[in-house]
Amino acid sequence: MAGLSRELIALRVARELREGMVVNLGIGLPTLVSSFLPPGAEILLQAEDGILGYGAISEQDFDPDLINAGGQPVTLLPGASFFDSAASFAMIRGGHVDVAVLGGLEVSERGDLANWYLPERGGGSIGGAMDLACGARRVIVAMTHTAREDRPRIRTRCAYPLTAPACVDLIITDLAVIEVRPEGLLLTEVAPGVDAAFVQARTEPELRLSPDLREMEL
Amino acid sequence: MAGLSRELIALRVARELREGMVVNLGIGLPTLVSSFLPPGAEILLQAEDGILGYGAISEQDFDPDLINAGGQPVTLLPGASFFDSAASFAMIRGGHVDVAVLGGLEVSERGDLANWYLPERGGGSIGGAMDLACGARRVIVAMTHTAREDRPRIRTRCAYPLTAPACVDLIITDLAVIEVRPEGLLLTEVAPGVDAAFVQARTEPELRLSPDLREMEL
Amino acid sequence: MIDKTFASPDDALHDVADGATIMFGGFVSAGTPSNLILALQRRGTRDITGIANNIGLGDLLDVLCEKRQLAKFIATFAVRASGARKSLFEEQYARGEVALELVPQGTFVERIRAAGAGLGGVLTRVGLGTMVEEGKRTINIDGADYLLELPLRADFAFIKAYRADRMGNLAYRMAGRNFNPAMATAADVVIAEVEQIVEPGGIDPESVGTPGVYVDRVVRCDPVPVRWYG
Amino acid sequence: MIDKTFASPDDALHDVADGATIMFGGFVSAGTPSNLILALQRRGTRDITGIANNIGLGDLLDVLCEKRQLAKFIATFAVRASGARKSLFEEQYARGEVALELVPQGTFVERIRAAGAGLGGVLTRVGLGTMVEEGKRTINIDGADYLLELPLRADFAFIKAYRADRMGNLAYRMAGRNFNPAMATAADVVIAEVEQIVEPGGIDPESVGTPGVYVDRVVRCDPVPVRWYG
Repeated sequence: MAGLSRELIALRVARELREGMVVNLGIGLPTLVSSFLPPGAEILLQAEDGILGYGAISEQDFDPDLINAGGQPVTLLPGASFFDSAASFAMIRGGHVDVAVLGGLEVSERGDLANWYLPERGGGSIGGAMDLACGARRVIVAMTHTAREDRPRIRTRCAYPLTAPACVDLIITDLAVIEVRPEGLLLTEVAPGVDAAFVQARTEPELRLSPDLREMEL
Repeated sequence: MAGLSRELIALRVARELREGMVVNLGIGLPTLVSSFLPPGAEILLQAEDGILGYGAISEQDFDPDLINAGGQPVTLLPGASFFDSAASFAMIRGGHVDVAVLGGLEVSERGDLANWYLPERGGGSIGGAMDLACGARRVIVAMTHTAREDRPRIRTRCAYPLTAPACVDLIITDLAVIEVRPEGLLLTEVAPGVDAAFVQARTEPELRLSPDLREMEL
Repeated sequence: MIDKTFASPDDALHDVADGATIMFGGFVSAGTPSNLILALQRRGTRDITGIANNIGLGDLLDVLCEKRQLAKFIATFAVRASGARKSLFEEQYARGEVALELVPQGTFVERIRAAGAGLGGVLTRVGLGTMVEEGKRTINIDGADYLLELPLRADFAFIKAYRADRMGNLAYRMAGRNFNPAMATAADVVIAEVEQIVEPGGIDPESVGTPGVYVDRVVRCDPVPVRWYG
Repeated sequence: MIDKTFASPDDALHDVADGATIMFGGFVSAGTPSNLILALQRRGTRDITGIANNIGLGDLLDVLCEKRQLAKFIATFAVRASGARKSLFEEQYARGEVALELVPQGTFVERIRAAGAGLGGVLTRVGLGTMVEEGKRTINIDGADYLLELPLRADFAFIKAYRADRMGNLAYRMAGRNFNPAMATAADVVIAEVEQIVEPGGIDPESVGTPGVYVDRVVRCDPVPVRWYG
């Protein structure tokens, strides 16, 4: 089957990150990005529970007071800091986080994001998703391109309840990299073995093709 | 001349304070209260610049980072803490300061306070006075009973710009102790050598006399 | 002498009555007042309105569902979109036995802070254009809309810190801060579970995370072991 | 490698242009960025809108009046009701040469915090029924009026901390915190004067008062001696 693994999606997301950036990684797929950060670059990972500058997920020692927002034990890098939730969300809401990488259920062509509530299960939780979607300077959604039965997750309008309207800047899926532009969605990269028509067939709104359309470098 | 010295006013104010109370002392006369705290009682002095639990004013070593809100060097007591201005005023505005002792230019019969602006000099500054007047659970005004030429400071209405309306609970002057009650001003104590008529003659609104009216114990 | 220490969690909860609104500090496993939660379960208090970031995610709060002590919960994370496992809370919520108000996490803590800081409310863009805006006032400033979010207070706050003194000063440890400092400012009675009690001065004044003025009761407990919530 | 250190205050101020809005941390003598203020005086920048708790009270800011660098000041304490001494600022204000906006101190820091925290405004009762309410919107909630106070931002914030690392993490000392942490969140360019620079990790993560994300430039300076402002 065509398309990137979750790990390769995370790797492609990591390519968007540069030294000095403050980055928040959402629960689930985005968490994997921490394993693919450019080596040697000082990128500051922010966790909603009040850490700036955490490092790898720690598989060994579990300290209940040293976890990321998904509850996973993490390590600390030199220059890390702790703060309370009011300060953490002042940082997020106030535009001091450069990049939020969020999971997605649906993204609309104008960049609306739905990622917190599954009506068919009657369940969902907000957590920090709305604050991150509104507050981060750049929002990258990392998700599989389609849901079950090839149902497109990139929609003309989201059917699911929104996390925030018009908040997404970049969509990175197992099939493609798509920028959300004022004039619509721009397909800039396709996964190896996939072409634009294949991506379009699995995307509800029309994609414009970048003049620089290319295969993802992984 | 009848009436208490500034130090004796401060002493009488200090009698209002009990163990465990959090107390903010305004600039000027109220600052003197710190010299008359009941010995052995743990009273927590709060300074707007971000200290809870400071002690005596230090005449010797001057550390520019260890000052009260008037800029005077202070000492620390065991159990003190430091915090920033946002936290300091959250404490004040949020009702966590038990008593604020403020200076006054005028107090009205319904407890309006004017203490920040002198129109005849065209000058004045707010500082933390409005926050303290609004936020402290109990506001004690410590001032001389009259201004120059025996002009009453306790007025039917304040002529000077207000610090906050209906905020004063107790007025302690060189002549008297007066409670601000919903039904008006209640004279509860007079200074040694002073009687109710003497106080009333120097007070604009009518004072009701407490059935327990007595001479101040100093 | 100010002395806010209590002998046991059960003593510290002596006046928590049915129908109480209770805030619980903690973020998943970090800074969670587990001993106070277990004491609340033992006490059997009913019709509780709980306020916490999360329930049923490595936080022990789910034990309050065992005997249906919760009437309502205000949280940011309580029901999972994925159905991998179900907490007791999720089951009771699905059956309509407990009410749930979901709040964005930043709005949640800001509402608590507003209550503690004596603010009448705060304006935020978070939640605009979503289900969160339902029933809320919108205020327009210079052409931009904001939601008016109101203060959130409680009768009690159960919080967790690492160290305390008898005056109620608290020091936190790492990500154990989270909602604890804000909740300490926003409840009528604040009860802190700590691992150590030291003499006043034993906490560096620079390191006090919650000044004693906010804390009513302090109780020393061994931490309840928790597993990685993975 | 992230390196935010600058060689001198003058270097750190290289792009401060005429007409800039500048916040200055500090409360009287505590936590005042004196070296940055002196560098701003040397630079001769004009038409400045200054934002600081106080001016002319043991804070060195009065030097900016020597060559009339200030067009406007936003402060809580700037003009004394008593006329014992007069600062240059007071003299220029009395002559109408500089504008002044006085703000209650708690509202002042809350407006700065709101700007840094991405809030559209906050509601407070402080200032109701006083001159402070003039020109402001009043919002009624359940029968109680509140003033709507709007965020306060700046182009630059000049702040003072005790210790920094090259990543911009700051640790404060005693009452030197005051407005510095809030101002660090609310300006486009944040310049911190510190007494020590250490390697990353040299500040305990528990003791970071301002995380490096907020700080753009760090410059080590010997503190300017100040006298007791009595």
